Amino acid sequence: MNPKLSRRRFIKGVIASGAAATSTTIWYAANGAERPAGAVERLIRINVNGQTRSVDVAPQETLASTLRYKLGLTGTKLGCNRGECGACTVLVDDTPSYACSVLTHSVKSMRIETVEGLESANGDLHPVQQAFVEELSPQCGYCTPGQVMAAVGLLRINPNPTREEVRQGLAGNICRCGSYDSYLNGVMRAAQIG
Amino acid sequence: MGEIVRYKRDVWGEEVILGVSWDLLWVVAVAVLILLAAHAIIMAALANKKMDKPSAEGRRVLRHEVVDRLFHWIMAASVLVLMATGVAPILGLRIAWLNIHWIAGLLLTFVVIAHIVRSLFWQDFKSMILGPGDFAEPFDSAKKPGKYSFEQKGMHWAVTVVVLAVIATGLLLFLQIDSPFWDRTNSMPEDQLGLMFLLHGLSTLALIALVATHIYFAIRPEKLFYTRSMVSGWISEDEMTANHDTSRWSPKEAD
Amino acid sequence: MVATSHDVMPDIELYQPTDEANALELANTLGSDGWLLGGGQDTYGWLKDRNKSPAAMIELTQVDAWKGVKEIADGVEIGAVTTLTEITNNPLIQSKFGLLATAAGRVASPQIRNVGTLGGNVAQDARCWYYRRGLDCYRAGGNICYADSPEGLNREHAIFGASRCVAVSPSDTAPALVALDATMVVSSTSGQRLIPAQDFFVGPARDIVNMTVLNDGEILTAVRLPNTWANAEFYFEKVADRNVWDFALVNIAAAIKVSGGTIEDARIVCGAVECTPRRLDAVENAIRGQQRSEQLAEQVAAIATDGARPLNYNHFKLPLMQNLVKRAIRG
Amino acid sequence: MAYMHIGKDFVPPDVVGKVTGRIKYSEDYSRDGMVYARLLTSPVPHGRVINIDASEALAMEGVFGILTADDVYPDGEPQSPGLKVLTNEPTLIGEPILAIAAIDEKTAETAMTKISLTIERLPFVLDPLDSLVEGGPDAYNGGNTYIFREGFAQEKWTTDQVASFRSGNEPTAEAQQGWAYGDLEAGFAASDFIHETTFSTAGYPHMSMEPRSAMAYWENGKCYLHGTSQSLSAIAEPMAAIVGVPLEDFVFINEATGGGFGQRARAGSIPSMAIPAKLSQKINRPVMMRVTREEEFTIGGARQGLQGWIKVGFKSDGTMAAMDMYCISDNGGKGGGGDANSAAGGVSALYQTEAMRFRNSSIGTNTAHRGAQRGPGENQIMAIMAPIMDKAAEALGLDRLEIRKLNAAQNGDVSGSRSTPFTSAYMPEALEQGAAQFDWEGKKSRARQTNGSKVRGFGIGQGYHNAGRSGMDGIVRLMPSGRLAVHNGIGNLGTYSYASTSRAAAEVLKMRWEDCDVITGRTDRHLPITSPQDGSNSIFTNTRTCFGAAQDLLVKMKEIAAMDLGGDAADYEIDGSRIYQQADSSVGMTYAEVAQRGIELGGKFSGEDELPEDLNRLTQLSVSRLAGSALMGVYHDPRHNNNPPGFTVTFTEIELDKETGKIEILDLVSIAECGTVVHPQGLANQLRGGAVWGIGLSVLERHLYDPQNGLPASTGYWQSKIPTYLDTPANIGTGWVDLPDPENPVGARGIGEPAMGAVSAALNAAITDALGGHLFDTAPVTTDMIINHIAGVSEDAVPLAQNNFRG
Repeated sequence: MNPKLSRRRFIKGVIASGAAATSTTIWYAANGAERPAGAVERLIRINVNGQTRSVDVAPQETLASTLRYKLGLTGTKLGCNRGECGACTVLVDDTPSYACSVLTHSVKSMRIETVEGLESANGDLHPVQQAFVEELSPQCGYCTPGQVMAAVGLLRINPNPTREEVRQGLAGNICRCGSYDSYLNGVMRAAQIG
Repeated sequence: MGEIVRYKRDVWGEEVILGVSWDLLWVVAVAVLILLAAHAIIMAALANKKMDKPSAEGRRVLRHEVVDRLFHWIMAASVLVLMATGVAPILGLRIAWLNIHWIAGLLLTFVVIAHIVRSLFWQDFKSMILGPGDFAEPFDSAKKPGKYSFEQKGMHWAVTVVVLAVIATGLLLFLQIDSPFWDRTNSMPEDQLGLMFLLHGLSTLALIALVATHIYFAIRPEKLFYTRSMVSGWISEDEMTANHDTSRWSPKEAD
Repeated sequence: MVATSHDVMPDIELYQPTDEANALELANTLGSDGWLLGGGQDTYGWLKDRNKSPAAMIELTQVDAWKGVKEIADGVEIGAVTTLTEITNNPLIQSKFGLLATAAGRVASPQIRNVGTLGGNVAQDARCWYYRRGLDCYRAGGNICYADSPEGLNREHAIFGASRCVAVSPSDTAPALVALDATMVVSSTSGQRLIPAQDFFVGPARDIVNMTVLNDGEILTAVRLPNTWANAEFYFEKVADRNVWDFALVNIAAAIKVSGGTIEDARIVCGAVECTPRRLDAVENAIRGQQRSEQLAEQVAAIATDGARPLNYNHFKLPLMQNLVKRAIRG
Repeated sequence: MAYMHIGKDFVPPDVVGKVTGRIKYSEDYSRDGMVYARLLTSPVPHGRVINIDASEALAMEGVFGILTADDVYPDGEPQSPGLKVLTNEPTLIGEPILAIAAIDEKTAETAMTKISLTIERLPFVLDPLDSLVEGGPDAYNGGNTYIFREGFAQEKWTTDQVASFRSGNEPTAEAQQGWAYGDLEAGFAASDFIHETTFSTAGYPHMSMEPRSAMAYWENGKCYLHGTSQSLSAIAEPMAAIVGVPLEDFVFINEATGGGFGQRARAGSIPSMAIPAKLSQKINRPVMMRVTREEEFTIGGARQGLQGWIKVGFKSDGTMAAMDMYCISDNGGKGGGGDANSAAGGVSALYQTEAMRFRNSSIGTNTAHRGAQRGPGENQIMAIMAPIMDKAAEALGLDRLEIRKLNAAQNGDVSGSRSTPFTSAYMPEALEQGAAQFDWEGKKSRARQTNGSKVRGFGIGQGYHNAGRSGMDGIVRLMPSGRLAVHNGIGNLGTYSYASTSRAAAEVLKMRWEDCDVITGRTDRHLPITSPQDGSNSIFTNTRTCFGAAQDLLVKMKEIAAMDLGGDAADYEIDGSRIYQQADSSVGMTYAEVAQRGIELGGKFSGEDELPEDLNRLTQLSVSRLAGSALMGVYHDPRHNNNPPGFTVTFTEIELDKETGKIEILDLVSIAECGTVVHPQGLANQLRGGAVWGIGLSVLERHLYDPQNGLPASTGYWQSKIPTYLDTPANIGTGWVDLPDPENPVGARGIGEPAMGAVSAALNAAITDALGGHLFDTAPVTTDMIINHIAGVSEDAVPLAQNNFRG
């Protein structure tokens, strides 16, 4: 076998293999054929944390990208960008969702809430945040905004959960520091405060 | 029109051959259709100039022994099955083709081997040899062939080469899949594997063209008696003398 | 991709049809250039990795007609873009077809269930890591399988029905749908076809690049659950490495009709053992008319793995599958 | 001793930022004109870059430039192990070869595909034993191992030697390193129970939540680097050296770090942070380099996998008389790691083995680079050892708790190759406390009870790590406002030790915590040097420095008071806001006044001279920049004596389902023996987090490479099987012995790493228990292995394998 690998050839290979699969797979691109009208417009208005914001959003843009890079809401973290960790969890119409794995265009008519939108107008922490502080739930803190949002979402539909229900409800959020027990304590305390 | 060869990346991202471009299937199909249609039109135009068709009545001579006819039809059937099963997934037909394909392939392989052995030791092998003199045959209407015409020999040898190529590559590919006889090993490097697929594909395309041509001539009215002979074994003496040089082919009488 | 870990969504057009006709028209026009987007949980990874490159996405979740659960003459119809969370929590499904509610609730993680759809879950692509890594294997249109070889990492792969490709059906809801004898409603501009769930999935012998019989331009729009199996005795279990996110090592969905302790009829289906959900007809036949008991479970479990052909690392799936069959029959 | 702060919970200053999302990790920063870098990484497990042609990429609109190894190492790459910033000689798939900067990430990724890279492919190896066998491939250019001060070398065994090891026998080849103490032969001769086995433990990735993204820009000749690390000030000087900028012109900004677990402790383990710095310098724009999860996997390192052989002998009374251990350590693609040595040291410390021999050879593979990961070595080996302890107890008719108590470390005991005494040790107390809290006596009879397909198993685990260092510096400043500024150079990775150790200063000065500010987060806030925050050392090391600096401040305060108010310095007392004469408390001054006087007096009082000798360079720089701003306490910590241990004990009860191979942890209690407790919530968090990590080690986490082609298969959270909420118990019991250590001014020692080892040990023991005493001699023990064992299925898997399903 040729031990030398040319990257250009390699890229060509990518393209060639793509073309090769065209005839048989249901997806695959682009022979330049005319595409139907009606694709999404880039300039949209989205409702984030109660405010309506006008943003230029590419059709393929994920909500996490829009929040972090267009709106500067960096509380929403990218831990994996693949829906495998939960650090980017936000609420979409009260439902916890992975912002890395939702298109902004898909949620443009919905209410989006991020960790930045939880504090009350006078600066008081949300009960979940307050409880997480009191229980010292976070360790490194990188998963915390996601844990907070998942907990807020859970308490909205189940204000008095059992510990097991909290465990199930937060199951889509990884904490590599392993602070699960402390987060559970925090949510249970928040349910009392809230 | 697409390219002839399809490429893919191996695990290292290196470009290697994946196989033949199946766009060529359409190229071959169209080319064969055009050529055969052209032939048919020309033959039709020349039809009135042709001499009378030899009679099928009268004495019958044996052209193909029963075992050879059997071989032919088994080969024909397996080749058709192989082509159908091989092409089906390319056309997007969802059938479980692979097992049928390799079983037919094995059948073809055995029959081909048997045919080769038989032709070498029990048949008149010389009758199929394509000599330099044969090439004059099409241009000299006075010159008649022995048992097989120049076209028949040409077709036979072309099919021989292509079928052997298909079988050889096919057997190597067969080793790369699980079978009742072995578990696959993935031992062939990806670039060699791709080369095998390419050769298998190219010889398949050639075979498709040849088979189409073969069938076309087999059903042409003036050649139909040959086809009959592949079914029932005989041709009439009249047909023999009209098309063959009896000094070079003297078959025995048919039963 | 091998050399560079791509991580950003490349340029792709997006269509968001809101009515059925428009969506079908788009699917028809775009054909293989159009990627059907449900909840997107089996989409964005492919696209970010640049391992699949459709020209456009057609988002199906804005079509209201394809959402929700409703009662129909002979059962229940579930819109294909109904989320898994909705299915888990739907009272109608919980009461009549608890098997599906349970199965839907065991998919991936809460957030994925919140956006992931039933249609997306059953139509999702193979999870073989070689394939997902973007290698040009059989399933990607290539000419080799990297998983099925003496050294391949194939712990999570098939023990049945392999044909060159050894990927398994990754869905948790698919076995439940087959067990419930669901009908898949597939629409296109040229009309509708109704396909039994069992025939909706296709193995590599017949189609090595697709996991379902959907053709270009066709959309799975609804799933119908007939009353035949409503309120039967159900059993669903998923065994995975982790209890969140992971795909099943083996899962089982069973619907059993019992009368006076006797099994009148049963449908038992395993996932993650074959490229399609595997219906265990032989086991069903063996238990029909028998007393449901521990003894029966022990007797017939071995039948479940008749004809299994384990690879290098997945022998454990045989006893695991037998054990799950035992548990399903035991009840 | 009654403390004001030590042993009390408090709200660490950064926790509100964590729950509100306001605290910034490196990727959360931006800067005008910032461009985005992406990495082109090696497509092959072992190769040599022949040529890079980036002309087409560079011609693209929106592309600003590339950085290659030739830019970083103009004189050639150092021929040493360890991660390079960028490399032309990749030894693992995914190793960064070049970076490209563009207007956005999408453009950078597209530009990447237009770069023509020519690579010569070289033989690769994924399992140390495959490399060890004669004729086997070598992971590095120049061999399969690296010998300190000598360079790369080849270590080869005969085929028979490798085969013999693989089939379970003691390796016969000479090992690269080793130590021994006691009379091993006599120990085995005196043993009534001897267990001999080969074992393997998996290496697996750290997978911190925050990928190691970094952003850098240059301003007025200074390099500002927003990065991620476990060790804020310890990183500064070596990182400046990697970037190639003088320490005084380098500002490292790192308010928060999304997890470290060993791989962000030292500059050499995160050299990728230099990429945006170098690239920014080259193209004269701020550069953000977001690191993806897959890249974090590739360059984020992994625990060393061990393949080994052990023989342990116990006397009839249960004493561990002799232990012989031979390891092959997986050194990965870039070398690194001393897990085996620590493993042996850990066994010696925990079980007080009378005679011991340790041998090890470290062999490279073309897999993720290796280095410290939470309890490197100790935590793997405890998972192997705990079931052996139980087997010995069973064979000798002893209670499983008793055999551990019998061998437990106590005050006055020693451990390791040099028989180093412990500073203090209370393992029997920890075992007793754990047994009481768990109710071992009440529960143990339930062991192996079945309920349907489920069977109960119990396990006791013990963990250990050397947990304290010294020799670092402290800076505290009393401000004219009366507030105390505690300068603390510990990284902020979630232990809160940067804050909790600062409280030792408040303790000395009797100040309210509300009146104290922890100064940290970026080096231009002038931080003292501290040890890298690894090895569970921070609590011990930095309470010493903070305490010492505050003591220095207190001395100066008293001097000033005596100077201004008369009398002797020793006559003065403090109350947290005033310094006054013990005899007459009305004679005194406020802290604010003392601070003001200190500034006025200058000299040693405000840090201008009479500084301690041996101050680290960074501390000197910081002090010089702070000089004159406040009344300063500056301290250089002398070396401590002996070995401050961190000990843990875990008791667990599990239910193992024999039909599914799944285990459920019904109860788990972890007890810490780490001296005086400084911060209970923080300690509980370490015990809980350690438990989750221990579960990962014992039953889940893995490191997969395709043997056919070296491709990594476990690059994300999914495939590497990071434990989730539902794989871990809903309640983790915690407790602590809380007895002071004499070598620390507040009596504290560290705990982070042992918190994990005891759990991995307990869990493996519990699985063995549930399976009626079957030893897998491996970690992790996964679902499929349990099913196979119960069903009597054997797979064609190699028991000693590394980097696949068996290790």
